Amino acid sequence: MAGLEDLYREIILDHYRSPRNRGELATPPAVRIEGFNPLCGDEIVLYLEVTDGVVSDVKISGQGCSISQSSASMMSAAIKGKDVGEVRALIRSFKAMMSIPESGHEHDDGPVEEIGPIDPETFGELAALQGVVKFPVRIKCATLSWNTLVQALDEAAAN
Amino acid sequence: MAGLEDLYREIILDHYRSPRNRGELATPPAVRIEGFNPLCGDEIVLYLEVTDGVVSDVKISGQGCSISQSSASMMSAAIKGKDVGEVRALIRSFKAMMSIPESGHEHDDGPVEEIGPIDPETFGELAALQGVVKFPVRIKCATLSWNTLVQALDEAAAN
Amino acid sequence: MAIKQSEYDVTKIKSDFPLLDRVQDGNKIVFLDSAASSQRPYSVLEAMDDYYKTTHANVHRGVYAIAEEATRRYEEGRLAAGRLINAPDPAREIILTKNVTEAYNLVAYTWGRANLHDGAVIVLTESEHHANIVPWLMLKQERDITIRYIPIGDDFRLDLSNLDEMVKGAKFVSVTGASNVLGTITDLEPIVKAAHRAGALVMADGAQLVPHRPVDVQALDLDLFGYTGHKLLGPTGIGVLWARAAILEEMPPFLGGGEMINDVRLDGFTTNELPWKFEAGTPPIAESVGLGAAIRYLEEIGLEKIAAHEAELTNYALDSLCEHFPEIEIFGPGARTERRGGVISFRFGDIHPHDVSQVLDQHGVCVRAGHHCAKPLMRRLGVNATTRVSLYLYNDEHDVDVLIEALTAVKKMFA
Amino acid sequence: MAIKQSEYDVTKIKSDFPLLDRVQDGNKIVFLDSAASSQRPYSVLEAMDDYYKTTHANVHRGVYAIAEEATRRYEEGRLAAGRLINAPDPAREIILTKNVTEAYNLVAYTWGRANLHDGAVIVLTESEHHANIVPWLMLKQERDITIRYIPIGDDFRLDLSNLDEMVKGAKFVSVTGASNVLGTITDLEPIVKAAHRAGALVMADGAQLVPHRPVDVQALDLDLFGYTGHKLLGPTGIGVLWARAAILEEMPPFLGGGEMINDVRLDGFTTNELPWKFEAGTPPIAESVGLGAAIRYLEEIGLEKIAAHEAELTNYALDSLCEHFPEIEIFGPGARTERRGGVISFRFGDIHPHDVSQVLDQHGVCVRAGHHCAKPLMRRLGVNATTRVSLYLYNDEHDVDVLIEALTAVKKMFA
Ligand SMILES: Cc1ncc(COP(=O)(O)O)c(C=O)c1O
Ligand SMILES: Cc1ncc(COP(=O)(O)O)c(C=O)c1O
Repeated sequence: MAGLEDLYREIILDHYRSPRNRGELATPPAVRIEGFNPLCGDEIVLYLEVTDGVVSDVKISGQGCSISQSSASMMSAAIKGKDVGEVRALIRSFKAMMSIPESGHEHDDGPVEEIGPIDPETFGELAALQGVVKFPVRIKCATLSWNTLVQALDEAAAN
Repeated sequence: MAGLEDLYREIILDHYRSPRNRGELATPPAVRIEGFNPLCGDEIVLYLEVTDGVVSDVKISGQGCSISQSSASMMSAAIKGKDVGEVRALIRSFKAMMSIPESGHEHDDGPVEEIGPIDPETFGELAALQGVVKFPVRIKCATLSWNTLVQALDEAAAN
Repeated sequence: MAIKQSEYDVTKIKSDFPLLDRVQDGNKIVFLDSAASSQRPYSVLEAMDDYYKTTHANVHRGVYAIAEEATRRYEEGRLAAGRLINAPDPAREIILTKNVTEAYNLVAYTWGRANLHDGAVIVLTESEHHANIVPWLMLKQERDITIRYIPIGDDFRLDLSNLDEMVKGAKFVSVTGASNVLGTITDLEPIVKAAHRAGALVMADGAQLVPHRPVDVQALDLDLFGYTGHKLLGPTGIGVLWARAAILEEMPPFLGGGEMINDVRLDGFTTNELPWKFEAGTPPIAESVGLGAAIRYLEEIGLEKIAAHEAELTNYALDSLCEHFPEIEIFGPGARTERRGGVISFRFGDIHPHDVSQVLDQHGVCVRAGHHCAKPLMRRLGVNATTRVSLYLYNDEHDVDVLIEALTAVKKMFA
Repeated sequence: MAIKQSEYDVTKIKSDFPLLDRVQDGNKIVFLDSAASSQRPYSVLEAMDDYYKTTHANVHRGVYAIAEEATRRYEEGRLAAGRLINAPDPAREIILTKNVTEAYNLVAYTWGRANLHDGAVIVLTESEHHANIVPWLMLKQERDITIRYIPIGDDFRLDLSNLDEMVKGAKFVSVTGASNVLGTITDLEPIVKAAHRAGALVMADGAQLVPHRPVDVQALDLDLFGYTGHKLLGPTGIGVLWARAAILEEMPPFLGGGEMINDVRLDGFTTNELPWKFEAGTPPIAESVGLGAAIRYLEEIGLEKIAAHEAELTNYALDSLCEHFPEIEIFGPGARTERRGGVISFRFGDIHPHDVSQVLDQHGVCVRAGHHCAKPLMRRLGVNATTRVSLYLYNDEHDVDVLIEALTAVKKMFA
């Protein structure tokens, strides 16, 4: 069995205790998307502002467990100021780290694209979430904010 | 496990090989009732003529296994010439012998009225069917003609 | 604060359950999630094994000894399922389903579609499990029926003050016998009386009731009732529906196929007698054997004694939790109250139930975190999820003590 | 006439099945009723036992190790069930039901009620099991639909000469993959082609096919498919429905309750993702574990080899029966014909099948006597019942020899 220290890295607890980019943004210019984890009832509200192809601001509210909260917090820190292409690449890498194939079906046991060792350059603190993979029920917690981000990017692009 | 000799007494095989009262009767005066065992598809057609409260004639056609055929054959021999009251009493005794409580639900495992030792006076050859009880699936075979007889008596009474 | 109960030997009982012997990362398992699914004693596993090893054949039609014996064992499970709730005519009135969820769907699909037409009213409660809500919501998608929900009060109990008004004009009332979230046990008597006065049938959901105390459907004057095997030491794959024979006779069949028919022609069919009319296809044979063994195990210990043991242990747990953790908020009645079972749901400060449960697991303590298939109730309580501890016949004070220790660790971790 | 097949060790296989070791009245059991339900190898019983003893908890929501492990084992059974028939996306497309009868009812209740309106045409065959007739007859009671039946010819095979006419205008075609009475194996290819040309979906009933030979739903180009656990060395209480994801996505849900929902409010609900959308309530967890073990057992021996063994043994049995009993009338294709499985139904002079089966039992020989849940087919054959011998991977020539001896005794008894 995987140990708890794989899941609750210190940095995760830090983001949980002091979440970054907490709050709301005016809509418009921001888009507002709600994400929902039906298993545990966790909710996230993501405010995303894209200006000239760059994530100019992001805020998060809602409630959830330490994993979903810290994942959202780290995500917000990681994407702020990045251009949309980079953000989409990051989403792909993050999902690959969570062993979720591109099709998005999280319970597929089919072959997963080999991903190389996590690159701290790109991933930074997010690499700390790697341990979640050993706790399959929690993967949905970790990916909630990222799935919400995909929707927010799509909506921002559509506007 | 119960032995086959309990089931296939010589007298049963005799009735099976040479069934008594095989045939049809004109309706009216006789009533004609079909009986059906959904489990094995056995069919019996019973012709019953009641005159002045007495079973004046009975004939049986249809097809089935040795148990249903011989039970029908013995039944026909046992009831012919008897008055309806005696026949109804015989039906009750026969069903009791088959461990079927009066309510008629054959799968009830509830307490069954204690019946005394089978009386060869009343039962005659029918006592040979006692062994069927040890083969629960076959009880429906043995009782098919008797259930049909109940219907025939009711119909004859209604006419 | 020792629990003393003559003749109730919890150590012996515990040793009957192989899973409770499991050691995980150096910790013995402390299983406090029996409300989701209980564990099984050796005798249940052995009964099923013995069945498969000596007697398996398809039931009801075989003219050979093994098949007759298999039929007998299958039907014995049915009789035990009826005996446990004092059903008047178990051989005809007990329908074996795959779980109790199927049982309620059976009722909604057959009795419901035959009797609930546009304008009909049914009554449920705010504390129902999804199994007793969604089948009715599905019917509501097809027809213009009204569903009224008996609310829960601030004491977490059904608010029965307005009962006659609630059931007025209703054709069907279905209420949980015991909540799988709150630990409350429903006072069925006034509900049944009011419903019958209003001319409605009454069904009770016994999933959380039957495993824990004696139930008598005749004394309760119920019309329909369900419970599920895996929560009462039985196997997965089996549930129980009881209804009065007169109701079952009137109901159209549910699933079509082998066994439930009397005759089939290319253009129509006729149905079999009760109970087989509602059992299409090969039934859960080994599961019925296992269920029968589980019921025998419970009967041997005695459900009165189990209820008494659980009541004492629940008081101990409630006291311990409140004593050690002032921040705990329990969603349910307190210690030493009437009609209170061993299900304890709570909020642990602002630590999320997922995190609570995950850390408890590290100590070998198994509890449930989530909405417990009762989302409407969660909304009523104003939470997304709770942590739920549930106690059963094999739990003891030591289990509670380990829980308290482990919760202390949770608190430290997320402080 | 020895059966030689390299690497197929039937003695070893037989010894894997505890029930086949049973001695009854001095006779070793000769089990020739696997078409009704097969026996289970030790490995299946051990897998279920191990599950219950070490890992049982309710699945899908628990945030603790045992519950996660239980979920993993449950889902592994699903993946095995898909792998066995080469389903393209087992994790989403395999629905676990209680038996295959439930699977066909699921299709009739959901796809059927959503797509078959007054005037719709569906096509079945004269040789269907009740499980694939009654659900459609139930729909026909509600709606004005037409059911056409592909007839069987004098060779006991489906008469496909008029296929395009038969399927013209049909929306749904459902045919058995292998008859449980005749031993015929359906030539699915022309049926699927004709049905697809006509714009109909095609379902095949794999209950008697999957246990006996390799099946590939993609190669067969099927749309929906079902099979049942207990006929393939698995436990009772589990069946399998496969359908293309696109079809399942469109289908409304069937049973309502926990697990199949995404959200529930007092006035409505939304459904979960595939496959759980169709799995309400606590699923057959241990049964899925057992099914997975059964499939692994079959895969290890190899279904090609099992099919070859059964073909040789079927020829041996057909030859022996005809040689010893000139009065026998076999309802099905003869020896050494293509597309013929190990199910042998017959009339034994004018001795009633009940009597045949009862006397065989005295010799330890288990066969089935009756209508085999195929009453329309019985009418077509002009009989009320047949005696049915069915062969499986653990049967051998000696079993057939004992059968012949026992049939000789039957003849003597009723001469
Ligand atoms: C061809 C066929 N289809 C369907 C079934 C139904 O299987 P089950 O009773 O497991 O639902 C059977 C078995 O009885 C069968 O032989
Ligand atoms: C109160 C209540 N009703 C119904 C159910 C449904 O039981 P099952 O999942 O066995 O159908 C449960 C268990 O989850 C329950 O707690």
